[in-house]
Amino acid sequence: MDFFILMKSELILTVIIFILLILKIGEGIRDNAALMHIANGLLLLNFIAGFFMNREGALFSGMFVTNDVLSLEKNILNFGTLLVSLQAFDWLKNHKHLLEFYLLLLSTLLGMFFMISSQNFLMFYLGLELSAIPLAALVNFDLERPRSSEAAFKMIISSAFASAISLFGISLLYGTTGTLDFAYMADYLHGSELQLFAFIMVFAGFAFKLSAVPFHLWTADVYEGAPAPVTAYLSVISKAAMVFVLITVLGGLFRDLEGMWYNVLYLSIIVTIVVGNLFAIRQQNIKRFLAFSSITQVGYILLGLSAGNETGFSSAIYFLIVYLFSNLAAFGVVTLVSAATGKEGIDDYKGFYSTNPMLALVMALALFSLAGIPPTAGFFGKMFLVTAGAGKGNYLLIAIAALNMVVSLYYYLRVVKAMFVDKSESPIAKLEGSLMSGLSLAICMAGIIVTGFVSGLFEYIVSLFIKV
Amino acid sequence: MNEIGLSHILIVSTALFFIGVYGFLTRRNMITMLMSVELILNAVNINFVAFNHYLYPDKLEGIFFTIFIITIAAAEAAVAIAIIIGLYRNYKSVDVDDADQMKH
Amino acid sequence: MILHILIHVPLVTALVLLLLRDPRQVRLAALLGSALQLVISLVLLWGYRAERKAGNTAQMLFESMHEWYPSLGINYHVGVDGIAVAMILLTAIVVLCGILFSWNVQQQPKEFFFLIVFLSAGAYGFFISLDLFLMFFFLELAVIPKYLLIAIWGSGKKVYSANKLALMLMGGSALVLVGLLGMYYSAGNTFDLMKIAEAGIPPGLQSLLFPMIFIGFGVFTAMFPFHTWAPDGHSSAPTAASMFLAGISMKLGGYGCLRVATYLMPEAAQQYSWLIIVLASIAILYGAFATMMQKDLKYINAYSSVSHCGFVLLGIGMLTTTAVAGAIMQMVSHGLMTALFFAAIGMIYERTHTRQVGELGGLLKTLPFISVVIFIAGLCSLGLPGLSGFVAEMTVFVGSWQNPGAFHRTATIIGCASIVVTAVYILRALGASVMGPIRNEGYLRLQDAAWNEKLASAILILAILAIGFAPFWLTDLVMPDSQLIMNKIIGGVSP
Amino acid sequence: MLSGKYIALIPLLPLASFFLLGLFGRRMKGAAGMLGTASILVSAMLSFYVAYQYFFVYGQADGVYRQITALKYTWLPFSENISIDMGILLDPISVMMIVVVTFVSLMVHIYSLGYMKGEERFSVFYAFLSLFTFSMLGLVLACNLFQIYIFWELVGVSSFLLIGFYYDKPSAVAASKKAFIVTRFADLGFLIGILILAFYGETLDFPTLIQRLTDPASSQLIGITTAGFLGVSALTWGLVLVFMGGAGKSAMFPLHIWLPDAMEGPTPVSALIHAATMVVAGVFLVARLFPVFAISCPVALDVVAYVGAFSALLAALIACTQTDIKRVLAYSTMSQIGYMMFALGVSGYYAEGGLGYTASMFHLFTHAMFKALLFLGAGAVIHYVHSNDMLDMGGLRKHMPVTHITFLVACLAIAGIPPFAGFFSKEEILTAAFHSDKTVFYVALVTAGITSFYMFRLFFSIFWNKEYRPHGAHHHHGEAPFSMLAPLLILGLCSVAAGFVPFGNYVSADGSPLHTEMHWDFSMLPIGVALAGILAAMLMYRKASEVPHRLSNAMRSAYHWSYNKFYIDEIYLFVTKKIIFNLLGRPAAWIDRNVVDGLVNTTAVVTENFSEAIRGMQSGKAQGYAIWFFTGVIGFALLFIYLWM
Amino acid sequence: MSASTVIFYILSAAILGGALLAVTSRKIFRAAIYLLFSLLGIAGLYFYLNYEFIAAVQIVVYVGGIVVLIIFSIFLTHEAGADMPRPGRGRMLFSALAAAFALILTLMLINRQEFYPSQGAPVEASVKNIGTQMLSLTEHGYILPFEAVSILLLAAMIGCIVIAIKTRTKA
Repeated sequence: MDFFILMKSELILTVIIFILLILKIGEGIRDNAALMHIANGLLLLNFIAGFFMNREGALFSGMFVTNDVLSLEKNILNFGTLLVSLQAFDWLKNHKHLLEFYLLLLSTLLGMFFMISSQNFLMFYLGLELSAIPLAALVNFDLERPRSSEAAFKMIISSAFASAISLFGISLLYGTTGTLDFAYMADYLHGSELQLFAFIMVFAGFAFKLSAVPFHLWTADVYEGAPAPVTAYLSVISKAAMVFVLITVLGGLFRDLEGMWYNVLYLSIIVTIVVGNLFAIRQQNIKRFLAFSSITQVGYILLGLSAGNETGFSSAIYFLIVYLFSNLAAFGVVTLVSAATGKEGIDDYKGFYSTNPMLALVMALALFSLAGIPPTAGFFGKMFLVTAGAGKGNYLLIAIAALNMVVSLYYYLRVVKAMFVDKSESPIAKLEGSLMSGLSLAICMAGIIVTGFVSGLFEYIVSLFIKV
Repeated sequence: MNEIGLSHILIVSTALFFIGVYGFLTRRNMITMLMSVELILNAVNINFVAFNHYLYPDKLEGIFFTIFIITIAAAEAAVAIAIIIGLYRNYKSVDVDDADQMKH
Repeated sequence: MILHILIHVPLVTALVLLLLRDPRQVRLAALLGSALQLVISLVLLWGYRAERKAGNTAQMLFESMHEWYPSLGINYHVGVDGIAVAMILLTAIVVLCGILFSWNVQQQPKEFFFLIVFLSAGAYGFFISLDLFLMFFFLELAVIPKYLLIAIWGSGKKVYSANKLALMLMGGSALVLVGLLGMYYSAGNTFDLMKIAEAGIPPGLQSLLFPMIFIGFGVFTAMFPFHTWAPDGHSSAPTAASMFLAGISMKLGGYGCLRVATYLMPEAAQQYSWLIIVLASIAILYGAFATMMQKDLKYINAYSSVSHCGFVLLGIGMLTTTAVAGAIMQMVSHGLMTALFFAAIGMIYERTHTRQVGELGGLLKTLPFISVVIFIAGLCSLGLPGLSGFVAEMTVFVGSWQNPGAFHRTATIIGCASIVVTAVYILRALGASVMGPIRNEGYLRLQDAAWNEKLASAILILAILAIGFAPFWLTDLVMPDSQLIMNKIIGGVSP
Repeated sequence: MLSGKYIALIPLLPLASFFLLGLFGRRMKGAAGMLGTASILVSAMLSFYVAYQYFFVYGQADGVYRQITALKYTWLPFSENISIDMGILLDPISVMMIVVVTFVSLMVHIYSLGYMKGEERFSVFYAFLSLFTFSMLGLVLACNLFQIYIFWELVGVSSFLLIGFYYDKPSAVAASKKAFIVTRFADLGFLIGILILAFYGETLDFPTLIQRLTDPASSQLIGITTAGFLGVSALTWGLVLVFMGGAGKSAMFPLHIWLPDAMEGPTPVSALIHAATMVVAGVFLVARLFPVFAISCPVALDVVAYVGAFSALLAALIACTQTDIKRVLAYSTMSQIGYMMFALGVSGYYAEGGLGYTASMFHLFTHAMFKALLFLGAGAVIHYVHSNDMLDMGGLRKHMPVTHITFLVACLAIAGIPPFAGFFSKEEILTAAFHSDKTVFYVALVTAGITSFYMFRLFFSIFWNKEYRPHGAHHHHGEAPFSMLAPLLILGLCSVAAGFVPFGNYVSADGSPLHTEMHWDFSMLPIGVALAGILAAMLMYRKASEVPHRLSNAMRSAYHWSYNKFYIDEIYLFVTKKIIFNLLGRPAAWIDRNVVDGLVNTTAVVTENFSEAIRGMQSGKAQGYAIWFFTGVIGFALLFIYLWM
Repeated sequence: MSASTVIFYILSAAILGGALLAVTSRKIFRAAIYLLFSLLGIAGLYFYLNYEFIAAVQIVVYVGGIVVLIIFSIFLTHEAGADMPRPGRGRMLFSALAAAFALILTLMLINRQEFYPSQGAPVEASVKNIGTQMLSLTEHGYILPFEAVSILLLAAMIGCIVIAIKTRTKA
């Protein structure tokens, strides 16, 4: 019985996958919209179920662990996926491989669930690959577009390389500690040079998934080439999952190496924020632009993590929720525009406000939230991260991070300027989005506006951490 | 057979690992890059097996890890090759340097 | 309670604006909202004085506190002292007048008024916050509306100016942020201003954090050499935005310098006071000289604002009760005066479509009302007794002079000397644009101010006169609190 | 009764008039002038009443005129003991001044009813006049050093507004700016002086301040004399700087350059502000602090004396060659104020030693009458001729007999011919100088001669000399209307009568009556010098002749120096244009745009360039990415394993 | 030098030599064959270490699966015979140096590491043991990874099909 309760998210997800698989094989329903409603309904179900009967426990000798924080993390991912799925409505409603899309999407989600619940490098690795390999196929889902396959290739080859290198690190960790189980391994990690080297290799794998500089280079190309909803998924869900893992790993497995990993994070934060910003300021494609912006955001998330305490981890999770709303709102608009017109240049957004005021507002709010401008939730998120990060008393780091917010404001304002200030000969025509994407945007908006003012969410996360 | 120590095998695996890395970094054919990845993964496998064998024979964690790595390598290779072939249809090339429409 | 109303009225107004469609309704709603806000501010002033008269000696009145993010020590903690009341009153007046002056905005009026009202919410919030997080929240809240106001409704190289303004202000607030976090941890994980003040910050840390916070807020108040956003931003902004920017936004910085930097870090304030004085003196004189060479009326006022805000910093840097009170009075005075100045320039520009001093001339004949308004603003700027500028500047000077020693004396004399230079550039500008022969026959057909402009000008002029003629009520308001701040600074020094 | 409540009405009535006229004047049209005049009339009556009450009823205690603080409100508290108070301080000079101010102001108000008739901005003119009168009254009644400064600035701005009254004339605008800026510069000194005195005196209240700074035992006096800068005591600095403010307002060398230009204003204004009242504010200021000057700081008083004497001579020399009649009068004003200044400068404090003080105040009093008369007369002439230039005039005695006679009376008064008012006051001044400082005395004597020369040069050029030929076809009303003539007559009367007031009985340095007697033997010399001047002028200018021309050719360089006002304006122009603008303003503006702002922009450019520079990292080639990845791993490993642990 | 040592060196030579040639050969088909040798060598190494099952898996999956897949894809991309383009000289040099440096570094680190063998009784890696543990729910059971990997394989299959379908419709 424990088994069913503890693994309920994964089990429901698996069931969903199988329902969809049966639908696919049976070819019972041919209406894309109906299928999507079913999938969304099931995801919603899982999301709701995620709130009940959350218990702490371990299964399979620590290969699967769950507690309130992990349940929350899974719920966040599930919710994000639901939003992405809603946004994908317009893009997918005429797509031939709708169910395949969902199957792949949900398997990656399942992989992430396994990954964040794992207390064992084997399960972690499997979850990682389960979330990475189908994603590459998803990136290739705009089958007609060459860029989509180029992106998919870059993604799979880079991620294969990255995971191979971090596997080597894992093998060295195994060799030096004799176990794959985090709980035991932590006792044997004392920071011998080989262990540090192994840690760096493993960290590089994490950083690769997170798109931290200099392991980020695949990000922009893949984001640009992938279909917009997949990009959204990549930039939010898969990144969030990795952060969750990092929370577990840094706070648990590598706790004795904190002196080491703090320095690693320190350097990563600085180069990630700076390089992400420097690239973002000269992008012309909006997806690419959002890619670099999300790289910068990772820098800030790492800043929060670098605190290495409850505050840091809670603020990272909180920020991810905010980031999920903000980034998905931005990508929701991008998806709509690119599905309707195929336009993805920032300059194409000139005069957007005059034709699509609501969408422009959503986009602007989302960008402000990403930039950390009040009263959006992004402000709170970023403030908490920076506050947590300052706990180590490293003011240089905080100053660099804070000043880089200025640079990022510059490029967010570029887009805002294009939408609100610039005039265009041929602005994007009035868009008629579906109810589904409208719903997702509305949810995101509500999230952006409410999440900051209502302190309950953050306090809830903190309380969960304290409980765990 | 015990006169071959762990370190010998580690030397082999490490060398294999970096040969794979070298191949990955220099091979311009996508398929050969994939082959290099396989070499790297095999180096990891050797590591796991060797560590399991020499140091921690009381459990089979290394062995299992190896089995799973092999499985995943297969899946990964399959997807990668499918993508490469799709890419080839679009670009008429499997030279990795030709797939650079998106940059900067 | 009144503070809750104060902060919620603009927010509600902004929301209402979003719901309305007819531009007339929109502007009426904005006007009503801001007028209501002025009434509330006056009630606040009255209530504050009544409380003080009744013998309430608490540092902050109307305090109220709600937990917000307890785990991070962030609270919704508001309260006012006399300084804050003065600033709130200033804000209410300037915003109301700004809305009146923008009565005939043609382009996207709804958005325009929304942003103005939203901006004002930021300012009110900033002044009443007693929690540094809250304060920072409101500080940053105001940056983007400014950007949009300039970029959309501005003139000239508006995008460049808007960008520069937004980025420099953000840069300033970034520095502030670093400083705030340092204080947060030093005071034991609290952002509460009063608690931090109580806990005190170790002097070593202070000397690290103080420059950050002071420079950060200094950017807002256009402290040399971080002032260059001001000329471009002011001159590109639409009238109401210029008024707000120079009238209120720059005051956020001064207020922050005083309330956060100086008050919370007394030792560092003493340690760095020489630097503040040097920078302020440079700003005062250099801003004045730079103004002399400007040809555009808005640039003239913008640079003169740099010079005038130098007095604010000078007053703060001088660290005497009188000087600090003078700095606060200068904030209020400059806010009113510069708003009036920008309004007059805006009215002229609207009619003649030029702001170049050389192209104007003889406006007194064709636009007597507006000319008188700009004259009064100019005279206030050059510190004519009977208008607010004089009162404030003199308080700063007298306060500054209370410091013995050649260094402080020199700085004071530099400050005093600038009033001569001010007279030079103000009279040059007015002499060429308002007086003199008419240069353009077309100006003869111009329409003088409309009712809304007259009303708004009258309100501002009345406020200026109220301070100029009867400064004692303002002194009563701010002097005890500057005394309090100074007591902390002087008392905080270890012998 | 000397209740502050009604005394306060004296300044407040003009203020009310200013606001009324300023706000509603446009609609009142002609009634505006009547309103302004009425308010000042009431003020004047009150002043006379106050003067009566003070001098004859309440003012004296134990034979000494007291200082009475009739009213005092704290206006702007700075600190515990330093505050700006608004109040009324009555003492002989302030009472004397309110009489002078309201009286001359009343005359000018009446005069302007005719002179300014038909002006478009008639009501504005009266509003400004009222503002000025208010400010001037506030100044003389001030009970607080800072209060005086406040009204000091206000009279400055009224003067600015009135000089620039014809705002569409560029020369008027320039003159008004010049007047304001030059006096502002002087006020800078005043302000710093106030700061010094306030800091050491620990009060701004006049009676207290004077008491503290004259009592050798007071800690404040000890403090201010021991403190110093550049070897000069703080007291000297303070007083000299305060005097700098006075010198600016009173057009003393070298701050006099604004006064001649100020004649661009309407003539009644020149009469009121730039002859009778405002320009003597400097003298009044020194007189106000006279005890401190005289008792504690003779050095500063010497400065006053020499600056006054030099200005008197310089102005007289310049006046000889000017052709603009108002400018001649302006320089004469400067010269006469020089007299008042050095009279104060040579004076002592106690009893007989205080003759200079009394003389100075006396001269101030009489000068107000006859100089106002001169200006108003000149205004009548200008009104008639439509020109300021004496070359356009001549022979006007037939056209304007009343003006002619009153002008003559005024000229005799200023020349110091008995029994006209100027004789008595100048006589006292020369006596005081003679007993105190011979150099000053001789300078004053020479100046007296020159004075009578240029005044009669003026007189003859206007009313005698060649026959009047109106240029242009347009002609003309007869002599000025009654509203203009009446003030001329009244003032003419005063110019005769004022000299007979036993001034020393009422006004003296230490408050106790000072009995002055005429020393006819001594007076012979000045009278002779004055008569010589008149004679010279008569010879040269009574008839049109070649003499003046030949004389100016003969002394060409001296003539040029004088005609060009010793090139002081040019020096100022050089300083402002070349040094302030080109060496300070221009560089500041340039630095701001290019260096300070340049830094900001450079930050942006550098960021963008940097961004461009690292774009190669994102080559688009998967292998390149892998190389970065691998390098990153190795780099991190090296860094963190070996360098950073 | 015992036979076992000799065998080890032969195997090592096969592994490293095959790998080196596989990454340097300019003929892609030959490279695939060299890879095959290397992989076989590794299988041999597993045999050498008495892990017959792993060796079998290695041969079945790698040699029988992946290499065949690779060879197929080589044929599909029509480049079997042609010489592959040379990598850039700079890149080659840099990669070689970096790899060599990293190799030395790693070996040095491994050399300096002290390993602590566990003291527990060895478990035989027999097919039976592996099978039992693979499907066991209890301690040391690998049923969860097993299920996870099966979903992964399913997903990979679907992914391949989606991408492959496109090629079919195009062809």
